[in-house]
Amino acid sequence: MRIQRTIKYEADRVRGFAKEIMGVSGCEQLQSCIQCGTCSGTCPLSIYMDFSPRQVMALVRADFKHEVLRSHTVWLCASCYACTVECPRQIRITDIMYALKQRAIKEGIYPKRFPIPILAKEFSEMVRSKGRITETLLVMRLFLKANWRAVLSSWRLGLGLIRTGRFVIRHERIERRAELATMLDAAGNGQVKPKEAA
Amino acid sequence: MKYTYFPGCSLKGLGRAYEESLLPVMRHLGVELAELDDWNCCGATAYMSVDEAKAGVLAARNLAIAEKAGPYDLLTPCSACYLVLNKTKHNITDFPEIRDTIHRALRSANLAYTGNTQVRHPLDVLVHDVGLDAIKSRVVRPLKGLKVAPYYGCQVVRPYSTFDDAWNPTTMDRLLAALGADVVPFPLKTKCCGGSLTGTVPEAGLRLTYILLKEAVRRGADVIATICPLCQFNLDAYHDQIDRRWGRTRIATVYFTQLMGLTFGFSPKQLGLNRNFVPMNPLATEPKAMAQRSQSVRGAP
Amino acid sequence: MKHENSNGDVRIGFYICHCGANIAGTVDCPAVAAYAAKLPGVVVSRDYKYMCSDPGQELIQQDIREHRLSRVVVASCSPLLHEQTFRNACAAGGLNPFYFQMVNVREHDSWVHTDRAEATAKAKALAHAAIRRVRFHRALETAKVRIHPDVLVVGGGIAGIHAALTLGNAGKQVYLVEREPSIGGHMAKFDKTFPTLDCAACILTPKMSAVRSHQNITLWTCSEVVKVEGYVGNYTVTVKRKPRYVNEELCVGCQECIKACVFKEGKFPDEFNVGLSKRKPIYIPFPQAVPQVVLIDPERCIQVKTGRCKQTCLEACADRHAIDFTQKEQLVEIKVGNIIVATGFKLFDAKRIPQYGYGLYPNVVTSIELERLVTSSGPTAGDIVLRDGRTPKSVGFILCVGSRDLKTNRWCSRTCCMHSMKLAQLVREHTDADVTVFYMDIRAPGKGCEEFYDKSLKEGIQFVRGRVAEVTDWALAPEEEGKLVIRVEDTLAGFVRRIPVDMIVLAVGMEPQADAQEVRRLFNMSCGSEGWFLEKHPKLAPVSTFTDGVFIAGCCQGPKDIPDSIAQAGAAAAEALALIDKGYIEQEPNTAYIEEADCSGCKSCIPLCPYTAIAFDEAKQKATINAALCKGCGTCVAACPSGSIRQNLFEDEEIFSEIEGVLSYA
Amino acid sequence: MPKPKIAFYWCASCGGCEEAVVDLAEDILGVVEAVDIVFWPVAMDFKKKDVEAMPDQSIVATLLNGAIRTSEQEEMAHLLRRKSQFLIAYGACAQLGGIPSLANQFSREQLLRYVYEETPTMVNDAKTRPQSTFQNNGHTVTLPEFRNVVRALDQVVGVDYYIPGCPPTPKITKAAVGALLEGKLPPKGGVLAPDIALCDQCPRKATKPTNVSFTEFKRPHTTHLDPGKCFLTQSVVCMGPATRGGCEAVCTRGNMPCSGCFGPTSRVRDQGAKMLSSLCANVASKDEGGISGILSGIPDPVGTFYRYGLAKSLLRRKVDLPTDGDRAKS
Amino acid sequence: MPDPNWQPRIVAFFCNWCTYTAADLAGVSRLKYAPNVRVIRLMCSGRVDPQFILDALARGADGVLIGGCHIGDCHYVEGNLKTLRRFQMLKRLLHDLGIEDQRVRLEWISASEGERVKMVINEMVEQVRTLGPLNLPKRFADWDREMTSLEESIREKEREEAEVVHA
Repeated sequence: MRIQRTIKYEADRVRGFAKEIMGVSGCEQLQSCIQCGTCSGTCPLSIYMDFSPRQVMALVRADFKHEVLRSHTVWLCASCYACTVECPRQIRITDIMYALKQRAIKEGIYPKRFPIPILAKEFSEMVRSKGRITETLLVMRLFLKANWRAVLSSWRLGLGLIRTGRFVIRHERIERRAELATMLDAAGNGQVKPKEAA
Repeated sequence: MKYTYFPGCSLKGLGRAYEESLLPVMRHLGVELAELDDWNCCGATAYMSVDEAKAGVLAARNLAIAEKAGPYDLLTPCSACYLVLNKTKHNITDFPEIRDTIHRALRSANLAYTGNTQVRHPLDVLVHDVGLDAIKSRVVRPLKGLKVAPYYGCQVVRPYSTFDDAWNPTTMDRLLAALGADVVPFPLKTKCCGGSLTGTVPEAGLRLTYILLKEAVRRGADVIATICPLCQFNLDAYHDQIDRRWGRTRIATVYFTQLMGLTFGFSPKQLGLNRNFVPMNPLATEPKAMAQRSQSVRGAP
Repeated sequence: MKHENSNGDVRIGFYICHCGANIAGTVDCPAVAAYAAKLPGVVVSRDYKYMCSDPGQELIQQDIREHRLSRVVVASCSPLLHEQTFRNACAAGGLNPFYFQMVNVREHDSWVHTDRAEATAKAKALAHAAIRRVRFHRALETAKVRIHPDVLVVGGGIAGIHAALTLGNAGKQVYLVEREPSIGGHMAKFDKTFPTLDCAACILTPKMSAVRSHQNITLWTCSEVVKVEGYVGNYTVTVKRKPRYVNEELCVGCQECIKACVFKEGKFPDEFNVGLSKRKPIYIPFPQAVPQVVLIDPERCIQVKTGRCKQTCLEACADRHAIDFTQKEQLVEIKVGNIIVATGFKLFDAKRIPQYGYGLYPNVVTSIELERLVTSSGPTAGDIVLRDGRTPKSVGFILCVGSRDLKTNRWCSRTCCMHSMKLAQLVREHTDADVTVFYMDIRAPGKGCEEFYDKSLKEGIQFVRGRVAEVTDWALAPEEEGKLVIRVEDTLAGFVRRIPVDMIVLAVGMEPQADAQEVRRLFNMSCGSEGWFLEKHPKLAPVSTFTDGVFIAGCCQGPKDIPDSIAQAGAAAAEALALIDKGYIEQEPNTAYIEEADCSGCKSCIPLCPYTAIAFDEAKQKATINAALCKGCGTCVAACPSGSIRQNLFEDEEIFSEIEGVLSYA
Repeated sequence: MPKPKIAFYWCASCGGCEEAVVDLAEDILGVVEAVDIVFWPVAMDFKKKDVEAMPDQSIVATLLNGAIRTSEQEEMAHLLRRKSQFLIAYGACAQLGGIPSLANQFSREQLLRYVYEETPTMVNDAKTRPQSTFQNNGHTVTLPEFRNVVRALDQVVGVDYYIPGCPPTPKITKAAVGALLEGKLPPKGGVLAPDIALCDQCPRKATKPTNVSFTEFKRPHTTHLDPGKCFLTQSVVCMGPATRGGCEAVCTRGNMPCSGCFGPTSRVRDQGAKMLSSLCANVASKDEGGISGILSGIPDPVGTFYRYGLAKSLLRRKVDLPTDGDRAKS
Repeated sequence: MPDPNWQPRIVAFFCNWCTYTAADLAGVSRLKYAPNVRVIRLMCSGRVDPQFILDALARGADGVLIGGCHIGDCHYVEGNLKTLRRFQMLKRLLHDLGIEDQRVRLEWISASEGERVKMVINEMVEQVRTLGPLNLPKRFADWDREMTSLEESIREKEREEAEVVHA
């Protein structure tokens, strides 16, 4: 058994991180979290998380940026919004999870085990170039990039899709792709700006 | 009754059976659907993880085009699309920074969105606009004796739904009852199916699917009715893996529109029922067999 | 303008209070004083740390004497807080107190603005307005109004009972009006009370009987106040007395009629036992009810509804003739000087949180239902049982149901922690069930409460810190089969748990009564945003309302436990007594008056007065105002088309000069 | 001892005030007897230069009627002010702006365009408008400047007394002249009429009950006016309660409601606001829709409440009108 | 040219029992709002004489806010109803006299609605800011300028005459 020191020092905090997250539109309510645990209790995936959603809220509020961005929790969020609806303080927990995912992807910090960030990136690239998603092609690319073994284990699923006529191999695309590209560029450089730039 | 129709990527791919059943059912009920011109990906969950602003722009482009198409509500069958489009609509009103970004992007393409177009789910439209009586009057082969577990999933009822309760929605229950089905009380009706985690983190995602399937079987359901293409896929496509991990829980999962189509007299094939991995009990799809079945149910002690 | 020049030369003293840093932190007080010093008429202008302190008031008195001040202006907090303080200081200095004007630079300025320059500019303008205005002030006298010594207490819960007894014991005549057929309120339903675990009935019943037998208390049950007119000292109240179809004077409470009723068994949900037992159409609310008089439920009684019953009850009552089917609703008018409103609270409806399965799973009960189960006089004679009769082996208490939740009620209901711990201890006492309490925070600040928490822990009650996400009946593990499963994050342990139990008790919170808004209107009170009746000041006037002579006590003002309710009831009674024993009340001299020579007798003002204070003098052909009836709203003043009605303290010139003053931007 | 010199002048008004002087009838002889009229353009042939030639303050009193709308009127007001010991605003127009000041709801440009181009009876294809100077047969002819704003007299020059009315009644005129001649004048700035509202003298006063509230408003031409009942009880707006008395209720005696020409009492700064306040407070309805329904019976609040007093009301004029009517938008 | 330093000036008439108390509550709750509103306390909104509103505007207010108890809650039974009735007509009158609707506002704010005081004041300040200055004293001066020019010319003429006499 490996024994680890778990104490946190002030230097472990990244000052301003909480403020930055709470500055994202819709996330300001985090200030009034009372750590009741409804989010974790209601979350269907909290049973797999290293930090429960409630703990993530506490970590964010205390500026423990590295701990949060390295945790599995944000990648296990399936966006079912149960926590957001149930929270007695009306904290938009799902949106906070999105804000954390965006930061993790931007900073390149995420657990290598989970291909979700890769999925997200592949997804956005496909949308950018084609305007639409062709799910089967997206999944293929994901498997190619992330996990060869998964392809092998999923071959039966693929065959099934082909059998039921659901395996699409031609890209779905929109006509005015240039228009869409202009719009995405006009939206700016990515992150929604926090309200108070520190 | 006329609506602009936003299929979303899934209904052209893995969820094509949803479209295949939705369109004839709506036409049969006299509802006119005009597919949105040059629609694009809604922005979806995956995109939000990368860039929420751009996801909003994607959604807003669709909303703007829909608004241009006329004063019709935007019919959005896919739960994820329904959520993202509604969320964007809310964000535009609630958050000035998001509004500014989106308006800037729309302007760059000479588009505009004033917030007039409403985003509606087919379930909402069928129950509230078309009405259960009108639907009932079209039923020629009621689902007598068929035990259906209504499964709504998460994103249609949370958190932006305007037409049903987030905890205990009942619209589909009432619709299925109008089709003559036995609606099984299904307390997991809004629990998460695992979403994309079934593919990316199967040990977690598939367990959620498994719990749903197991509970539906335990409650004696013959079939699960769903309103979301991803839910349908998860509940339908992973039985092999689930069987391997936790034991056999075979049950078919179909779109509620497919069940409607059956009662209206469409053939299973017309409704895309042939696309299922786990086929729906053939008894239920055969009118004659169904009649027998309902008799046997009645005769049961 | 008659009054414009009547005051001649005035010598104004101006004072601005720092209020520590409360004002001085945002407003540059010396700068305001310097500005005021230059305004016409100002002979003294000072800033001072605490004007309301004794030295502050002394400063004013000294200046009045030394500088022959004829007017005083103080810029400090809200006049609603300290106007009287400074008026008294003026009077002590030998100046008519109404030569004083107050400027609110705290609540309306320093506390609500952040920019020092802007806040200072605003303070200057407000000061300027007051300095202009005070020039027109006149010496006024306060009028005295006699106080009617009788008191109305509305609501017969523990707060109302205690207030009525306190006043009755002081020799005052009290009307206690209760809409239910018995007094006792929620407390009468409790088995024991925390933290002492003494029996609720044992301490409440004697008080209830005392009310009934008290010579100074008139008790009206089945009654509601429907109209309140008048003002402090002189209220006229109309009470609706609903028929109970039993003559209270004649009934001796033998209950033979109940036995004789054509319904052989109880058939209708018993309100007192929150539906856990059944009663007949003729019934007594509960064994200790006061008055000990049966009543007939007109919705259920065959005779009342159809007139075609055998009326076996009449026979049973025999020659006492207490049962009277001809009773009709009555309206009674009473005169009182003060009113104490103690209308209590309503329990949160647990069905509003469907996740907890109340109404869906029979063994999910509310705290008040468990309270009735555990009471020896209750429907199960004190046995805690599941719906199927079994004794539970495990019980979970979910706290904060309908409390501290923005989706339902945001406030803490204050008693649920202790109430649940009490019930948990009683469950342990009556059964050997495992008890787990699910809480967000344990709030046990009352006297003896922390000790009670400690006792609960020592008795082996489990405490899990986490707000329960849901209660389900679907099992994921063998031990969960046939049980109710609580899903919760054990936030102290740091993981999600599923805990199967036999019975779940929902500690439902308190809400304002459903008709709180109507009651508020009836008595001319305010409600806070949450719907509780609003006290005049949260600290300084906790049982007073904005209407003089109307006091509040108990849970209608906000959630509280029994000791606090009684304390408030006592305080409200004391406030009423203070007024009664003084015998009169001094009225703010802000009445309207008519300059007789100016009035053309157009009669436009007369229908506008809600107090019929304005009458038409046929002999003089002029309108006249009865100062004793005038409440000083000024509506007629604004309406007099020829400017012939004026208002003390709010003269036209005073307000016009204030307008000019606030628009001065220095 | 020389007789006191008196002057009369007529500015923006209908001429009724001049008529009112004549209405003194035989009493005018007494006046003429007692005074020396040095200037009265409507009746006697004196010229401006005659006045200019008089020493300052040589006229004891000038009774000036009419509002001030043109440069000429302003000039004469200034001249007469200089030459008179007492300048008396005679009649509603001089005192309050009068009916001419209802024009303060429109810009100069709107007025000129309407009068010279758009009036149905106007034939003016060339759209000619009065010019302040033009050449005629080698002569330069001048016309006074038409001002942007109509003003009461005291908004131009200092005024010593006011004689109210449209027109002032012979009785108050006589009383004022009498007081003047006898030197029994009140302090300067006063209105030479009783400081009590009209109802005091109205014969219908007794017919008004003490509980009048309005469920509708009618206009005089839409209803049969009962000659014996208070107009307000007949739902007809009567400005009497807000109007200074002294006229002996000539209108209400003639079965027409008071329209307010005597102006407010000394205790009121804005006659219209006060009447509005009194009238509306007594509207019967308790909901917004009902209230506005009842109030719709008063279609023109400015014309109703400020018929004679717009220039002297607190706002004086429609506030968003341009000052320079020729250049700015109308 | 609008003055860049211009700030809206708003005079408020609050009734003692509800809105003034609510403003006190806003203070006690340390809510922050725009400093442009100056409050005059009256016992009831029914005391608000329309003259006060016109006078405030004429003296330079850019807006006037009246606060009373909610309908049905008046401390004096129906004082606020009388205010409402007057206000309806006054709005029409002001409209006819060229004053924008948003400049004069009637709000019902109960003693417990401190938040609402803040919201209403901030909203009104912003609306009035959008409308720009009303500044009637300046407009009155502008209107009077055409007169003073005449006075000046008269004085000029007198001076000339005096000089002629001298000469």
